[in-house]
Amino acid sequence: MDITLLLTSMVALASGIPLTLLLTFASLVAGLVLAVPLAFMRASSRKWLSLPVLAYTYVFRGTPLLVQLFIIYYGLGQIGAIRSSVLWVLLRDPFWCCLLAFSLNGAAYTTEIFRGGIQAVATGMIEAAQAVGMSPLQIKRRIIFPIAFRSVLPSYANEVISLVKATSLASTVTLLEITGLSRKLVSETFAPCEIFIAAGVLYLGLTLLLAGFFHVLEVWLNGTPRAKTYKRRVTLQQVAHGQ
Amino acid sequence: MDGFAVQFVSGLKTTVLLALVSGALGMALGLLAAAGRLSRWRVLSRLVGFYTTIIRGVPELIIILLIYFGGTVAISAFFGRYVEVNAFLAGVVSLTVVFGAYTAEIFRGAVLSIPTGQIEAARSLGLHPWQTWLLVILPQMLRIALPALANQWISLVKETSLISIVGLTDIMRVAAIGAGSLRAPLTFYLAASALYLTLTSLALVIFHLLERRFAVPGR
Amino acid sequence: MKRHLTCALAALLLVAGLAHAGERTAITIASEGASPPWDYIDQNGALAGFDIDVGNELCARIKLQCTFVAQDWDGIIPGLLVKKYDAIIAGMSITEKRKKSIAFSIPYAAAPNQIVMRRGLGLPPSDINAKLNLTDIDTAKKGTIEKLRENLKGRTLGVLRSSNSEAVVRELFGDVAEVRSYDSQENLKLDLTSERIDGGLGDRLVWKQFLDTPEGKAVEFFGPQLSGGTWGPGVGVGLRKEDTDLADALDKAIEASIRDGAIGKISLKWFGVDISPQTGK
Amino acid sequence: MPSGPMFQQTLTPGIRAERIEKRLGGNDVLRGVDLDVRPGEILSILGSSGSGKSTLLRCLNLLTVPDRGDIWIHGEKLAIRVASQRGGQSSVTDHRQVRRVRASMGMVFQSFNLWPHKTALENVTEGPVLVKRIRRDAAADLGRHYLGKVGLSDKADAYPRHLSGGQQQRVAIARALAMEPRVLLFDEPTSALDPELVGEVLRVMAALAGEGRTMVIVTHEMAFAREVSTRAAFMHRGLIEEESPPQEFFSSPVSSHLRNFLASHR
Repeated sequence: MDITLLLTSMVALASGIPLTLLLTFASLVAGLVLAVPLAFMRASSRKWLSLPVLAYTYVFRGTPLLVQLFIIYYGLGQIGAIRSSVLWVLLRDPFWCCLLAFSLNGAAYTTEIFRGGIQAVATGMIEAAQAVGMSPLQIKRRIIFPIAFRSVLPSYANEVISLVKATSLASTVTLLEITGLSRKLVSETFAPCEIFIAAGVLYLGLTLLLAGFFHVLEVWLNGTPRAKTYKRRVTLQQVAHGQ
Repeated sequence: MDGFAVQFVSGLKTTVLLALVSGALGMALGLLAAAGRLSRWRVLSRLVGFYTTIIRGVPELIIILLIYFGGTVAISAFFGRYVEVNAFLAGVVSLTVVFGAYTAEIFRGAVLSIPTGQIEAARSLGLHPWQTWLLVILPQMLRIALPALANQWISLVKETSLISIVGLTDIMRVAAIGAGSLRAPLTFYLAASALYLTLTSLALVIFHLLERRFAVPGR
Repeated sequence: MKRHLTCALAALLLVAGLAHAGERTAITIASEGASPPWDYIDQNGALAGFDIDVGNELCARIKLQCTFVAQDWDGIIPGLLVKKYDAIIAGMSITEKRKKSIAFSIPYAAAPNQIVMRRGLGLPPSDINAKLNLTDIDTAKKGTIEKLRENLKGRTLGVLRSSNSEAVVRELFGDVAEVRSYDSQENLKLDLTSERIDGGLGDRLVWKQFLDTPEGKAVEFFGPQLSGGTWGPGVGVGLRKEDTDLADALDKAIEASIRDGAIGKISLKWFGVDISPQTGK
Repeated sequence: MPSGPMFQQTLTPGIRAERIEKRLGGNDVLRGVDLDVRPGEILSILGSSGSGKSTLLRCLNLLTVPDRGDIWIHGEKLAIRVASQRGGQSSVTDHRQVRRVRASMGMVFQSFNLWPHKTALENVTEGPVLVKRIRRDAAADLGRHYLGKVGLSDKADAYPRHLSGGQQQRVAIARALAMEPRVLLFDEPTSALDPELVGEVLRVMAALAGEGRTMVIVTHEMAFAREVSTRAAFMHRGLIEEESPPQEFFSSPVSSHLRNFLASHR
């Protein structure tokens, strides 16, 4: 193991961090925008609303992201109609293809995570909002979503970290983010050990940083752990009184 | 496309074999790691903690590339002669390492969610610690872990596709070869999707049956 | 326990292999089997192609029984080093980097590389039959390269990852053109036809086959045929450094078969052109 | 369809419910209940569990939509699409009307139902801001006023998880009051509380009763009902079986069921 090479390649690979982060956050935002309404549809008791969303999440969660990326990148590029349409301006660029694939894939997972959170919101919270006369949209926006979001925050944090890792697949469609740069570097130096370890260290740094951020966010939104135990005691009391 | 049907069948076999071998090994590794993580021996617990944190924080693709390309170099240096790490072996090793890290966390969580009273009850019956583990903790833990395990297995099936990047002729690679040589990427990748979807659905069904079979009444 | 046994067995095999080095009767040759028409796997699952025919021709001349095995590109040099086989005939360029670990015969083919570009980019006409050897670049060659650089400015070029072409493109055009690396030549071609990239650099003969397909019609050769430099003097047989006897025998056989036109004939059969090295004639 | 005399009734303020029927989970929970609450009246509804008293209360602001029957709130008839003969759910047809009516009736729940992600003050101001479109700063003043009224001025910025059960229920009452409703509905407001916390909630409710507010209270607190209400109703198996001023209700009950009920809750 050549430590000097490891360190110098870390510096070289660091120039891929902005693209990795850009891919991550852009797909994160797009995925979230997509997932929130879909999650409400998925949680709906109306079959014609929930079933199409289920089909979408089932297919995107049941197939590898790599295949999805290749369908979007190579598959759509094959269709003449798409190549001659306005869409091609975006799909021509590997970055937008990745963004599309990661957003759609991430949204499928996020939808299911939020659906769980939405369905777990106690009916009492919703009834209390109905009782003051809030509209269904107000209830979703101000009551259900904030409560659901807090309860699914740990799962959502995992999903965000998965997304960071998923961006490494962008290297398969020629993008030079951290993984792409490291593969390029390996083909120039023939030192796979040092370079891939350097890449791994960078990713680990990013994921740990994000995990830390979400931990802080969780504490901030859900209160201190001490408050949590108190909350549990209250719910126990409620149960003990036999609802 | 006819010739590719045969190739898809062999690719399917490779994918399934890869998933089953690395899944079985990974679960064994995960069990050991969970036991190590929960052990009173601090150093061991820390080490396992490092392992799971690092593996879960690094993209699978990097781990695969490292083991495939780096593994050859490292192992060869170790044995003082060339040892070939083929794509299948690299795939098994890397997916085992990854699967082990995730299942270790699942098993650990499951063990921790078993009420301590149960363990105390087993102790008070005079069971040996290992008997307690085998008879009380393990069966319950597996049951609790089942839903999360199902998810992890489905992830594993999908992750096998990454091994195609280092040249394993699995479903994904057959699709890539077909996509290139017949210039029909959409057809071939959609076919690959269908195969993967079938596999993950199958895994889902199996785990549903298992869950029903081992359901804990009242839980 | 088992590992010890394997090690012992491997050691035994090694010794056995060494014992045969002087007076061999048969050799095993590795080829990639994935780069038609150089070498590929035919419908019967057997290796075929230019490399295989050349291999058989050479074996006949040095009077050795030869068997072909297929081996993925990534492991083809390591496999030779551990004596899984004795030679590589797989369209492998003789490069300085490879020479650090293995030995080469004299070149049995001189396969040029060439840039292809999509039609309709408004590029000036170029002499695609001119040849440019990148070894020992003089002022005249420098001028040609400079002109290429001008024309490729702002274009996107695709190359096979870890290939010599990638190294050349990055070295010569990396600062003026965008370079994209592909895992396979096929994906590169897909992106060429879908117009994601403007062109690429690679084996001229592989391009030629592609240009003859309907999809390849939209693509044309551009600029001179490139050789030398990173690619080295041409394509040779890869050998272990210690097998000097085999190298000597093969060198003689190659020289003879170039001179009497045997390789030229095989080349015409597979490529439609004679790519036997000029120096041999 | 309302006939002539009922049309007259609709002009009077207060709550009127006629022939309310509701089937839930295969049981006839309400079997044609009539209910009348006049302004300023404090009606306690008592009855053993499963008698339908909570369901009746929830029907009044349509948290539960009755299968049959009519409801007038402050003289306005609620638009309900009645369930078809072959089952199915009854549903609300005029959603705006329902929201308007709900805003005019504060409801306090057994399990408080405070929104956990909002402070006590935010719980109180959320309704006025979103539903009544009151400006945030004005709503905050309003919220503080009502928190003061339930004795929790100092807990404005506390989150529900930091409050005791009794404090949470008082915040819930302030939340209902902040909408400045014409009627207050209480659904067993003290049932989920530890015994030592019941008193503080009942004291707040008694103070509200003293202000002459219209209140409908479903409760098990006999002493409280006797002391505070202007009228008490006893529900038994989906019907109101006896209804009278509290003195009569508790001292000389007519129905044998009520007598048994009172005896068992002594």
